[in-house]
Amino acid sequence: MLEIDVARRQGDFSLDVAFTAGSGVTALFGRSGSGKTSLINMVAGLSRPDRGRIVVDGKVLFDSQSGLDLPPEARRLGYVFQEHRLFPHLSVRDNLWFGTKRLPVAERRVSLDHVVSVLGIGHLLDRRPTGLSGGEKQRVAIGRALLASPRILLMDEPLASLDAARKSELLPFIAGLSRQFDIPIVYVSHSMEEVLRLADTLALIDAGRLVAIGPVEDLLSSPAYAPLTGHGEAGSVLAATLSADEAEFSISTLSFPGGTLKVGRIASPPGSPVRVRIHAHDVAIALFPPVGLSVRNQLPAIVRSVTPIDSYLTDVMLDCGGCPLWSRITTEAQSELSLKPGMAVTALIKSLTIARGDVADRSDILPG
Amino acid sequence: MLEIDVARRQGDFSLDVAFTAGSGVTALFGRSGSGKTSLINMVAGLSRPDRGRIVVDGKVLFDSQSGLDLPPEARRLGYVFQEHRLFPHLSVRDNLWFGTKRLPVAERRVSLDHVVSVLGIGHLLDRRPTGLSGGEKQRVAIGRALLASPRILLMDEPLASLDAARKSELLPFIAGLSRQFDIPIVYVSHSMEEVLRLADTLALIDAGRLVAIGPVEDLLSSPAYAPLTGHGEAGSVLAATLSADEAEFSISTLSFPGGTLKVGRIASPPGSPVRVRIHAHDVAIALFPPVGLSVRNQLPAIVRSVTPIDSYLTDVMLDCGGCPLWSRITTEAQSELSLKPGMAVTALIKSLTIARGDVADRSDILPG
Amino acid sequence: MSLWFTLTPLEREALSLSLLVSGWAVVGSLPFGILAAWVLARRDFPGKSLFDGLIHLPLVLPPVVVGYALLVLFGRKGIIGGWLYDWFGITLAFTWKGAAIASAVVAFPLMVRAIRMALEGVDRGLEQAARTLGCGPIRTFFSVTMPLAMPGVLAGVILAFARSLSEFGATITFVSNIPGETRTLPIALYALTQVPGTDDAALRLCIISVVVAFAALLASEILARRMRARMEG
Amino acid sequence: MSLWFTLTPLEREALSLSLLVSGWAVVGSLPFGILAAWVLARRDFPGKSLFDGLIHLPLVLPPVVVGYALLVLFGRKGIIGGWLYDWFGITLAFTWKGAAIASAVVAFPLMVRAIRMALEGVDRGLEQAARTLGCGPIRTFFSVTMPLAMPGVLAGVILAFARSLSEFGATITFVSNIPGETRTLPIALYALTQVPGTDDAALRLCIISVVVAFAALLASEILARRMRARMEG
Amino acid sequence: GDVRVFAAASLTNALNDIGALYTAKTGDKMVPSYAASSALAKQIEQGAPADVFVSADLKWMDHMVAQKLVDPESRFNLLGNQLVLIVPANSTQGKIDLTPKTDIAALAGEGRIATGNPDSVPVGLYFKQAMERAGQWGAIAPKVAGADSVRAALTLVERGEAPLGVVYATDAAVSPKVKVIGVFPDSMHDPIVYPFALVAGKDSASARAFLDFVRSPEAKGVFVRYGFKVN
Ligand SMILES: Nc1ncnc2c1ncn2[C@@H]1O[C@H](COP(=O)(O)OP(=O)(O)OP(=O)(O)O)[C@@H](O)[C@H]1O
Ligand SMILES: Nc1ncnc2c1ncn2[C@@H]1O[C@H](COP(=O)(O)OP(=O)(O)OP(=O)(O)O)[C@@H](O)[C@H]1O
Ligand SMILES: [Mg+2]
Ligand SMILES: [Mg+2]
Repeated sequence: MLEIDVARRQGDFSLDVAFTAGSGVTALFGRSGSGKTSLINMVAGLSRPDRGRIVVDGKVLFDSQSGLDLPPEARRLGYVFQEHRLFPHLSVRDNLWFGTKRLPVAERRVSLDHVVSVLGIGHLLDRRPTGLSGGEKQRVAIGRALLASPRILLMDEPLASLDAARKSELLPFIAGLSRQFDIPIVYVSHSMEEVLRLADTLALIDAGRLVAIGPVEDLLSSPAYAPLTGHGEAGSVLAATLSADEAEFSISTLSFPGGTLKVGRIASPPGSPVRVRIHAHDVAIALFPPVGLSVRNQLPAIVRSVTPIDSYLTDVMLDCGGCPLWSRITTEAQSELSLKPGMAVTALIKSLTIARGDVADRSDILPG
Repeated sequence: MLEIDVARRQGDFSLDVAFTAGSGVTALFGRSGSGKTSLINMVAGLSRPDRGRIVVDGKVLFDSQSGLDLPPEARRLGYVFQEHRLFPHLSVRDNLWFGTKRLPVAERRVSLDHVVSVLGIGHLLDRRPTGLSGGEKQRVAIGRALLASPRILLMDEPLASLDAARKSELLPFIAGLSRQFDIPIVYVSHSMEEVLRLADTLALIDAGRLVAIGPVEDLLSSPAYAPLTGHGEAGSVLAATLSADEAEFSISTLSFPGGTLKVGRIASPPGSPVRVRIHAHDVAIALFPPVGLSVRNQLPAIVRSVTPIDSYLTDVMLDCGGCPLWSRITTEAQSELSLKPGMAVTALIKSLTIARGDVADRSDILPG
Repeated sequence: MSLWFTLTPLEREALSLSLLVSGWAVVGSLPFGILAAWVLARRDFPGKSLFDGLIHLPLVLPPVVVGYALLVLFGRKGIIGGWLYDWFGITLAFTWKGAAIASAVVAFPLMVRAIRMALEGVDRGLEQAARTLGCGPIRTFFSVTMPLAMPGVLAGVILAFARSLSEFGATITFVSNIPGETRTLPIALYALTQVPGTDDAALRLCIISVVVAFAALLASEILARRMRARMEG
Repeated sequence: MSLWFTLTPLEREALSLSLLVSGWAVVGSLPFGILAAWVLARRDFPGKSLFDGLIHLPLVLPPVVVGYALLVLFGRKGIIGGWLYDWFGITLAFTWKGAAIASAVVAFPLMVRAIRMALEGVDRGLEQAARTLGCGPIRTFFSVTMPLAMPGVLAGVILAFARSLSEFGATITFVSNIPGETRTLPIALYALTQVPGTDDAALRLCIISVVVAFAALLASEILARRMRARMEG
Repeated sequence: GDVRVFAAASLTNALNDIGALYTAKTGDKMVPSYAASSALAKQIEQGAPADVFVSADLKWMDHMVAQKLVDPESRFNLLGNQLVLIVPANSTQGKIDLTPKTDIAALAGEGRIATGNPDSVPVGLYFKQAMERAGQWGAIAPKVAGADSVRAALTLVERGEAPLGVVYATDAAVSPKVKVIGVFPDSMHDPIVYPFALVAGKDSASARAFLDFVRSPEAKGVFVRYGFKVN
């Protein structure tokens, strides 16, 4: 649980944001200069709100009314800074150890070896930060924050300078961390893929104000926020259950009220809850169920609404057994198909367009 | 023209790379710590190769044999550093002006106003860099390098900390710059989207060695480099020509030897050369031409090869009028369709899966 | 070592006394120097300029005046000196301890300024990082700020040591010129210059001072270089 | 101003002479100080330690010795002084110019050390950035390195000025005590301390020195603060 | 017991020799402290552990007597010195007969007259007194370079910075680089004396014994050897 209600002026810029986020990962998403870093600096105790209140898991960190302002070190947080801030006088190993060594052994919840191997920084341990590459520094900074076994983790674009391969290794690790130890994470990112993969709650910030906050599913399914979340990113997020596992083809079948979806194999027991993001532009619509098609997911659906966006794009909202499923087609296709609310159609979704990053195994947090 | 042939040891890391790249944008792509920054530092003259030769547009910048080593200021280059390096004692305006003001007016090819408006930093001009947000700093750094009207531009992950919206504004600007003024750009990036959008030549670097270099089309179309370019990124890149423009639906039709492709409207005259990247996972295969489908692009094709990757994925190489078109389907779909080389099929590509970023208008560089 | 034995007993006495006095002057004032530098670099309070001025006082006033001031304060009849004597039986005036205090006071502004500059150069972002990692302000100071400011602290120490080695005016005024107790190198040198025909002996003392200072300087440079190299390794 | 008129003529003379001498000492030695600091901070060459040692010499040796050395070098019969006199008709001995040189020499190590520390603190990455933007090394120095090192240069200047204000030993040895020419505040002060029963007059001179130094210090603090604020704006 | 002697710095060599003789004779040690008379006086005022005070001029001793810091009964003037006019050894200036009429300002020409600071250093004070009595001070004063000790003044002449200097005979005698061109008649100034006295409250047998020893022929011999006049 994270309760934030803060206001602060800095120069011409004023920030005034209030929200409550559940445990798990809260993503802060917003344009450059919208105030994301300023906000988490206040949570960390590095800058002082002009007024407000910050509560993490019932513990009040800051309250301008009672005058309470815990210093950063009493907040037990891990902060991965936008500019890494490694200690130049310490080796990589000592940087990593910095937060751990002061902790009683009983409170150390993350092991050095594990972090080092996930981050792939074993060969750097005896180096000093100065000679490291940009991405190497960033990885060490992530490790340092994790190893402090924090009660809340603040991450400011931690993966921005990492390559795709490293990113896809780190994302599940960070997600797992939050779940395993029940650490709330506030995660600043520009990448929808990361947000989808990690976040439970999405907070959209613009020009120092909170535009919307809510479950990732809701916000990303709503075209209203598309200008903020990124135009090409409109889509639906479905909550599904892992129903079967076709080992032969490494395919997992997910069931949701609208039918079943086949996606790349998820190594979780059947019955696990799963979140699937389906990009609207990946959903094709067929008037008749097609045959002889490589497309695995063919879902019967009813057209609920047809919204032309412009001369090029048209958004179609389908109803798959009660779940909204957005499809984005060209206006030209719509002129040919003449879709109307109430029509029965088939939604086509290639299994492979549901990238691994779009399927989040959430069995650790949601009760099975 | 950029000729690089350099070797250098730093600590345990040794770099030895030689390649020649045409004018236009050369992307350096490689994992964190593979030596990308080290390489462009040598081009910039900030670190000295142990041996080698660097030539830009016929001008020798460094040659260990003749002992030539031009100092950075004589190389006339623009460098956007990975860590921005703005001058803290100067206002944003003076930072931007820093490289320009020493140039004779005749050599100033980029105007301050233009750069400022594209980068959206007009409201920051009188600020000092210290208070800027991460993305704001990065934008100023880009502007500063551009305004020096360099003969070669080195960019080290310049867009890493920018949001998607800003990125899609900047990419065409940078691409245009290179074309308009014929400035070679060496562009370090982790993002395939950026590489595709910008790069003519792609250089893949791994552990200090050049793995491959070639036109972006070739390297990205080859699954051999998929482990380096990113697994989810396999696909084809087609060279096409803009043939018609359906203004009513804001759709452009591209023709290539395999047929026509409909994509979002490109504002270029008919006949312009265009590059289209088609992700393998966005290509579905139908045994019979389907009807009543929203999918716009239905291309007749011949199966050339079927390569099972693992129990989940199978890559199918299609031949569309002589152009290779990769399709990635699930192994399960393959077991149902039983595709074999020589079979005639229909390739289905949703117009909208060809994102704007995947279509690069290249009319400025390639002769129409 | 062989050098040592070519020295006259007077030279040996003055040299070891100088090392003792300068060493203690530096070591003893270092904690206060660090504290004062930290206060000046990081705190803002009314009267800060006054405090800064007070610290610079020994630099601004001729050493003889500083010596008189010390005599008045720390002499056996002085405000502090009398109290020290009555309660602890400590006598500073006319002992090497007093010479160390005189040196320390005169060198203090130099030490503080160097350390202060070093502290001001330490990236606050790194201190913030340490705070978020669970270090309180004091721990942060010792585990991040100080190590990063170390080259500057070293510079302060070496400046103070060099200044101590040459300290004469305040010392002779405060603790006089007492062989074996307060006759350090510069005081012995002064004594020599006050009587005719001692140019050679004076020159020897000069050379001894210079050699000691060079050695200290060299050691500090090597240390500083090693520290810098470690940060770049 | 009203303060000025409450001063005795002797005090006024000593004060304006001190300001003249210290001002010139600082201004004249600043370019050399910056140069020496830059060489020490950025160059590596054989004999660097020796060079560093030479610069520290005036700090290590008692001022009287420094004064004597100046006499030998810059006196009318001295190596440099003789040459200056023969070629330019410049006499340093017994003039305020000589006093300025004595002050400059004695304050030089302090100035160099402060500037050197400031230069060492300047981020090389920023210099590299300036180079890629077309600035040669010298331009880079003046447009990036120096502005960033400015607070440290200011510290060096103020240290040197304060030290000059108190300079006595080298000055009196080199240029003697000549009313209206070389009788600066510390020299006037010293003369007073040598005569019984002049404590009040001596105290007045002390206070004048302190006030001047405080004013300079305050001005430098305000300037430094403004510089820092500008970088954070 | 040991005797702590606070003495003017110009007596360093002579008193050291005498101290050695004293120790040889009595087994007691003489612990000296040589500094400017002014510094020593202030130190004694602040409780310095001195048994004997030897000043280079009368003023500081008078001051001490007035402050009741020395035992006036024990005070005596032992040593004397002479004021001499010196020039660099290579100077062409020949010996002159110094009288109050001698035009010293003219002798200096464009140059300066190096001596102790006429307001504070004894040698300068004596010189000033002599010139005042001769009515010449007005012409001389602008030419005086006031050093902070006799030795410093001597150096200025040795190095040829000043063409003329006024120092004590004892100092001039030791330097080969200067020559004495004239001796100021004693009548032109107060007698140059070095007063000795017991520090008040430090009246010990050994201190008195030392003061007696200083006046012994043995000690006087040492002083003479260093060029002092002994009363
Ligand atoms: N001074 C040095 N001593 C030892 N190793 C060094 C030094 N400088 C760089 N390296 C190593 O060289 C390798 C290449 O570094 P470089 O900065 O070029 O990587 P990069 O490809 O830019 O990575 P990134 O994408 O993370 O920025 C890294 O492994 C780095 O640790
Ligand atoms: N000291 C300051 N004075 C004036 N404005 C400031 C100051 N500090 C920050 N700002 C402004 O506050 C705004 C928010 O900054 P912040 O660093 O929180 O942005 P951000 O959302 O983290 O952006 P980015 O994604 O680029 O890192 C920016 O416009 C920045 O310029
Ligand atoms: Mg930020
Ligand atoms: Mg890099």
